Amino acid sequence: MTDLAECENSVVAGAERETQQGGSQAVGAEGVTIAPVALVNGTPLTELPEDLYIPPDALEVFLETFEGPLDLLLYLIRRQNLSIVDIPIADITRQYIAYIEMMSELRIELAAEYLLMAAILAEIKSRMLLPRPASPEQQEDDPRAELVRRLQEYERYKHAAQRLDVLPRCERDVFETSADTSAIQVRKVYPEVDLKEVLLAFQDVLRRAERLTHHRIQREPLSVRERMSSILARLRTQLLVPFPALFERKEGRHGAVVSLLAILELGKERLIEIIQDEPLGELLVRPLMASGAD
Amino acid sequence: MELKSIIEAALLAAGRPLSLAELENLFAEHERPEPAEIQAALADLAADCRDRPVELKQVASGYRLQVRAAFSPWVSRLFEERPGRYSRAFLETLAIIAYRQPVTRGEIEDIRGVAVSSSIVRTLQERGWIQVVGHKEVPGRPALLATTKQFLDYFNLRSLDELPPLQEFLDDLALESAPKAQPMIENADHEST
Amino acid sequence: MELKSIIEAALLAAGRPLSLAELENLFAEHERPEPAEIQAALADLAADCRDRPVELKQVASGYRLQVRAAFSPWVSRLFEERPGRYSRAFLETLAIIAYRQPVTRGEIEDIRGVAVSSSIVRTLQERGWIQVVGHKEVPGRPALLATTKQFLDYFNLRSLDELPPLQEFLDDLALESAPKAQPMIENADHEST
Repeated sequence: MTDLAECENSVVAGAERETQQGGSQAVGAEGVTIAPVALVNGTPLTELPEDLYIPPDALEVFLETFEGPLDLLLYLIRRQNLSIVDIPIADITRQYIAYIEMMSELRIELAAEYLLMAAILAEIKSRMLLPRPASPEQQEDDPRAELVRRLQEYERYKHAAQRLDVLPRCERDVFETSADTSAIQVRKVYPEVDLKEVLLAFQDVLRRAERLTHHRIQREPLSVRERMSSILARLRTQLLVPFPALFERKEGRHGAVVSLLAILELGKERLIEIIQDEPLGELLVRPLMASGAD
Repeated sequence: MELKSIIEAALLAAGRPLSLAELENLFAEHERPEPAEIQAALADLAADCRDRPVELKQVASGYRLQVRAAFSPWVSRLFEERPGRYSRAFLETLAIIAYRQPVTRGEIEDIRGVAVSSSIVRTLQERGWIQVVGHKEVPGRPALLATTKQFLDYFNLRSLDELPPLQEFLDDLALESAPKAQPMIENADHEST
Repeated sequence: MELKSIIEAALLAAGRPLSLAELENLFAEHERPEPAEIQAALADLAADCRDRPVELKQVASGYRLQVRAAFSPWVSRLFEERPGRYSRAFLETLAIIAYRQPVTRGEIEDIRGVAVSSSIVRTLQERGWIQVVGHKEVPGRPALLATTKQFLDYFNLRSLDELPPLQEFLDDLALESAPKAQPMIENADHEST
């Protein structure tokens, strides 16, 4: 409501400034045949009702502030403090058609809806003139009923839109917040793997290997293989390890066997070497470096 | 680390509302707090914010920290374009969809008495405020439009129930002369102070 | 409104660093604070943040509030991507390393009959499942790959012995029939007691 009222004020202010020239120009432009502004009850009306007068330039702006014929009608009704449920249809129709006539006179292209509404109003008016039987259903027979319903419904949403507009809103009243996250370390999430998948994969590998190549897959006790890995891993940090240190007492005899097999296998694969600085001296194990290799 | 601080950190890091479920999922299963504990921490956080320029707000898709409306005179200068000014046609179309959903374009046109501009519908969709939720089983199977969670988030609402109530017919109101619009406006004032 | 609060509001709303000039421009000319006042307010704000999950940081393009690294364990969950599945090639490579360790890449390729992609080896290393335990003393000194303790932990194994024997695998190798060594199991028992 407020912005509409403001708009109207500015239109009127503009009107005062331009009354003289604006008015005469419009007449000149239209040439000799000054069409009546409106036909009221068949009587041509060459002058607009005073309360309706808006200079042509402003009129276009004015009309743009309406969201269609229902909005324009509501404006006409509300500003005269009339009741929607009992619209003085003749007056309102006259005023509405006056606007429409002005529009076409000014060659302002009107949306078809405005013309349709003019027709509806004219039709209601003519039905109002017909004698109506006094019946209990009179209320519902009121030719205005459908228009009233539409006006009421439109007005509800028009107000709802205005109230929506004043709700505190993001980017205008309140603002979403965010802080920088570059200091946050994002953990990498890895896919889950089921051990069975690994086994199935290996089974496939073996089958393929058998079929495709003559590669012989030797079986070695995994524990020996594992021990080989752990010894190598240890030798990466400790470049020289006393031979006995590679055996763990708590592992018992079997553990010792595994370690020994692993050391021997590593030696055979030339991954480590076992050295003795002096006869009967301590046995030492060290990784075989490129430089140390033959 | 305090639960309340973790929640604040997450809300600021996310830069969007986080639901209770999302807040729960910040934690590994074995350390996951009960929903009630998270609720309590949220209440604490809201209280902490009392003297700060941000407030904790629950909207449709969860909780968010937002800069209070009182700071908009300064903060809005950060945004060159002045968003948030919408035409009446835009707002009326949105209001009809919000209050009457699901609704077809034809129904909107019936209510407004004018054609609905395609660009308005497109803009509403691009903003993620409305979506097509189905098709009406009438000739032409027109799309049924409804609002989204983002619409509620943007307008600071938790659910459609929080929309200002649709007024009864104004003439009826005038008779009762009970200004029903009042509570809604008071409410808005509260939030902005 | 307190200068410090306005700055905090702006930094959180912007979600990016703001320069001193940008902070000054939050204010209309007649109320614009001196740069020194803004600096002082920034210092205040930084002090206020001491007990909060964000810290004020000066970077090249200005000042920003950032979530402290200490909140990574929780906040990072917001940004984690749902993992996909590993490829067949990945699983085969892993299986070969597990059963044949220590093994070189070339040996894996011989067994699989196709080249081993570097990214698979890298992913296995990143995940901490394999490591380089040495280099084979052959031309090129290829790395010897073996599984790690983490690999065993992940698959809930106490030692490689517990890798389930493949029936076909065993049948295949029955001829060579080196009896499976027991000690590792004893060992495992030790460790668990």
